[in-house]
Amino acid sequence: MSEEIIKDVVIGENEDYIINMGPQHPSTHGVLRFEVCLQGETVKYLIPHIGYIHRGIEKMCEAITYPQIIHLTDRMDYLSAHINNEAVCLCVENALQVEVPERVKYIRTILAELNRIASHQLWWSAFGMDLGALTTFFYGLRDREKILDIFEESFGSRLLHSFIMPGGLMHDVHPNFQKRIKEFIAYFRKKLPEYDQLLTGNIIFQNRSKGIGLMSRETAIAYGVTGPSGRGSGWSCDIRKIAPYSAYDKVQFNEMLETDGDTFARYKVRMREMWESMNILEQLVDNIPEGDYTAKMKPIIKLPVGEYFQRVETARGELAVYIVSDGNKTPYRIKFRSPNFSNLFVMNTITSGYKIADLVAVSGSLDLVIPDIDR
Amino acid sequence: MESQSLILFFLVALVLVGGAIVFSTLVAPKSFNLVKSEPYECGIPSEGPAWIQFNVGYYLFAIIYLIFDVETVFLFPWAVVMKQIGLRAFIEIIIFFTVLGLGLLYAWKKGALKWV
Amino acid sequence: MLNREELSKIILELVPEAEITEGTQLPEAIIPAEKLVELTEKLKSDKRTGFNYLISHTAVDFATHFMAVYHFESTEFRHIIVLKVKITDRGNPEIDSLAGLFPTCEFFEREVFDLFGIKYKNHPNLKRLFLEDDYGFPLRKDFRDEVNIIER
Amino acid sequence: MGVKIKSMKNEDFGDNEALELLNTLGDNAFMTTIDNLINWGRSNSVWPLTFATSCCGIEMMAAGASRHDFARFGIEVYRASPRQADVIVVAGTIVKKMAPVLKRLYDQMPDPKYVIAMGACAISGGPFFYNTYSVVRGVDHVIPVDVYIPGCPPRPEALIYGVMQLQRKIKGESFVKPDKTDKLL
Repeated sequence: MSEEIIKDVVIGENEDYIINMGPQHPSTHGVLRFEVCLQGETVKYLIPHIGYIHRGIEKMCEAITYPQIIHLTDRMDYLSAHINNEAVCLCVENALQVEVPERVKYIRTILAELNRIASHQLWWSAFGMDLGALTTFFYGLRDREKILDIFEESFGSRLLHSFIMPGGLMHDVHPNFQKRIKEFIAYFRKKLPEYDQLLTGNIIFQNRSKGIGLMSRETAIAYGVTGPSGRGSGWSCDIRKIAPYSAYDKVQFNEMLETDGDTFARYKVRMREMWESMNILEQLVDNIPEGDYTAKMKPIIKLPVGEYFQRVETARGELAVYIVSDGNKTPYRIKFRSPNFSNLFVMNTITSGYKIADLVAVSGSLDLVIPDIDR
Repeated sequence: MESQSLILFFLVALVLVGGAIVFSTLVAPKSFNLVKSEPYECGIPSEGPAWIQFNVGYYLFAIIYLIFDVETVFLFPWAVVMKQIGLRAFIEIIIFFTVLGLGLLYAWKKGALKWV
Repeated sequence: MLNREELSKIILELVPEAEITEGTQLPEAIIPAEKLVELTEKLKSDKRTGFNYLISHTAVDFATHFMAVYHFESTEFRHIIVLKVKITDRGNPEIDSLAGLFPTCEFFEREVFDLFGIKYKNHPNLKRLFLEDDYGFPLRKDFRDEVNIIER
Repeated sequence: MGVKIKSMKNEDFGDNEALELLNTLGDNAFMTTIDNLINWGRSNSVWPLTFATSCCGIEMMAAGASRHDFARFGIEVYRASPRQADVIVVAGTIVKKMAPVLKRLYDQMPDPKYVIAMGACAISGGPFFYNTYSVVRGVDHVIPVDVYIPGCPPRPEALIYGVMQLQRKIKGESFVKPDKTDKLL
């Protein structure tokens, strides 16, 4: 009789020991639950559970008009709020064949790049904190506040702006918008090398991120891991290069690619992307053409019957908006191909076999934003 | 004379620590609910027993650490009296260290220090 | 980079009964359900097309039938194609799973199963992603839930 | 003798009825010096739980970072486990699947515990009020809330003001005679 009792109390060699890195966990950056099966400290397999922040945005969008959708899309991936709004607006404008003034294209591209830098700054602060370096949190967010000041001055809000409207912008930017950006670039060019001294050169950080979470180019393509995470494995998937939209065709910039596909490669891609975004900003900020800030749009926007597809490069990857319209003012069906949804599910293949501490480093390097996964 | 200061030292420690604990149990509000006593696992009720057969490597690490911890404890009394005894104590400790050093080398060669 | 006509010609060559729709942004083809896996396999392995990246898979509920929509892109030639499959059986919608060819499709399909109720044959583990099991399928047009949904 | 927080006198605070009632009860002579000592200690070291579901979490991080530093008000550190946290700042939308988890976290926190509902989503479902099937419209359906902070997302200063209001509420509580000001729910 005693064997049975002992048997089901002690987990034997073959049974699995499953722990929960559950919804409320500092390293999951939101409400994402990893069911991790462990053998000692090495991860045997990992099952991500999502749905803890599924608000049904696609169902909501079927009942509201296009300008109203903008207020929902920037609450999906709130760290690239402008780029999400720009995706929906471009899709609507292409459907209506509306030609947006040059000024709007320049300002949209500038806002997208500023948003990318702000998102990478926050990723860098959180990634340092994941690996135990608390100072990165204060350095990164201190510089991010400079960008939020620019946003606040022009749009009144720091994080979610709903500023880019179908047809153009909600209103014109603040007069000293360009001056603030030039000040920021001058300031941040001095501060970014500090980031490298603080974390990139640190031997502990390098040992904890080199050779961990290896993802080959084929796995990246098979799992659809786009953005800096995909480019860390050598897959050139930058939509700004493949299908340039807004003012990206008027700007010279090169795509950051790394080939060895581990956590450190993804880290380097994002660090160099911050430098590249500043180059783009410098090329744009001086020659924003004059003109009005929006095209002539009817008050009620009705897309002609049909299907429309628009791809955009957010800070985390490729966001594609697929609108099926049946002619009235609300979309019949709208689907957001969110970058984090595909980036998340590669976790199992690239973390099994590594230690549980590396799991935290890999999930930090994939830079996941959970409401973008669940929508 | 020394023993009084030692007793005083323990008394003060007892009062401070005991006082804090007693005071907080007296004053703090208490609420009991079903879930409070269950283990906290990120908000999800944990399933499956936690008694697992750990890898033996962890046990070895702990034991080796214990040996060298005790070794440093022996150093303290030696350091106090080393001045009076002079050279003989020094040779004494060298022998002590070499014996333990050999033990460490043996453990290292056998791979007990390789992290699982 | 093949243009629209060449892509349509290749698809018609592989699946004669495919139906090419004109006048859309991207080259499109509506193909019968049983030819889906075979066509995607050929498109992926064919040197001329090389569609090895599945951008996204979703479904649309046109009141009478479902339409499963696949967007493919080739990472070499950068051309995009949209494959659509009509599912007329609303009672028990069923379609082949592409999880074997494209691992990312396994999770797109679980999401479509969760929100539309379309089942996938030989899918590795077809479970709901977001909602609990006894809940309805919210993205269907005939979905009503007076308790939770407050209409505007 | 107003309840002063960080040189902001009692009158500067926008009062509402609950705190008005608290002031009348909290102010009179019966507040023993022990209560004042306890509440001085507790109100100046309120430790929040790292619990952020969506966009408000980013503003909470910004409040904790170097510019709007939370630590000036005693919110020194975000505790990862509810066992060591005093307050849950519910920053973001609570969905039906997340509600039992939140309830469990709240139950596993040691007493005395508080809840700040940060942002429109936590107060009433916010932008996700109409046409959603899975959002809990307001976190007070799940756990009792002490301070509501409107905004979508509220600015870090608004969050700090909300925490100051919570500190005033903590200062008014009495432990030696607990029946006098039980939870003002």
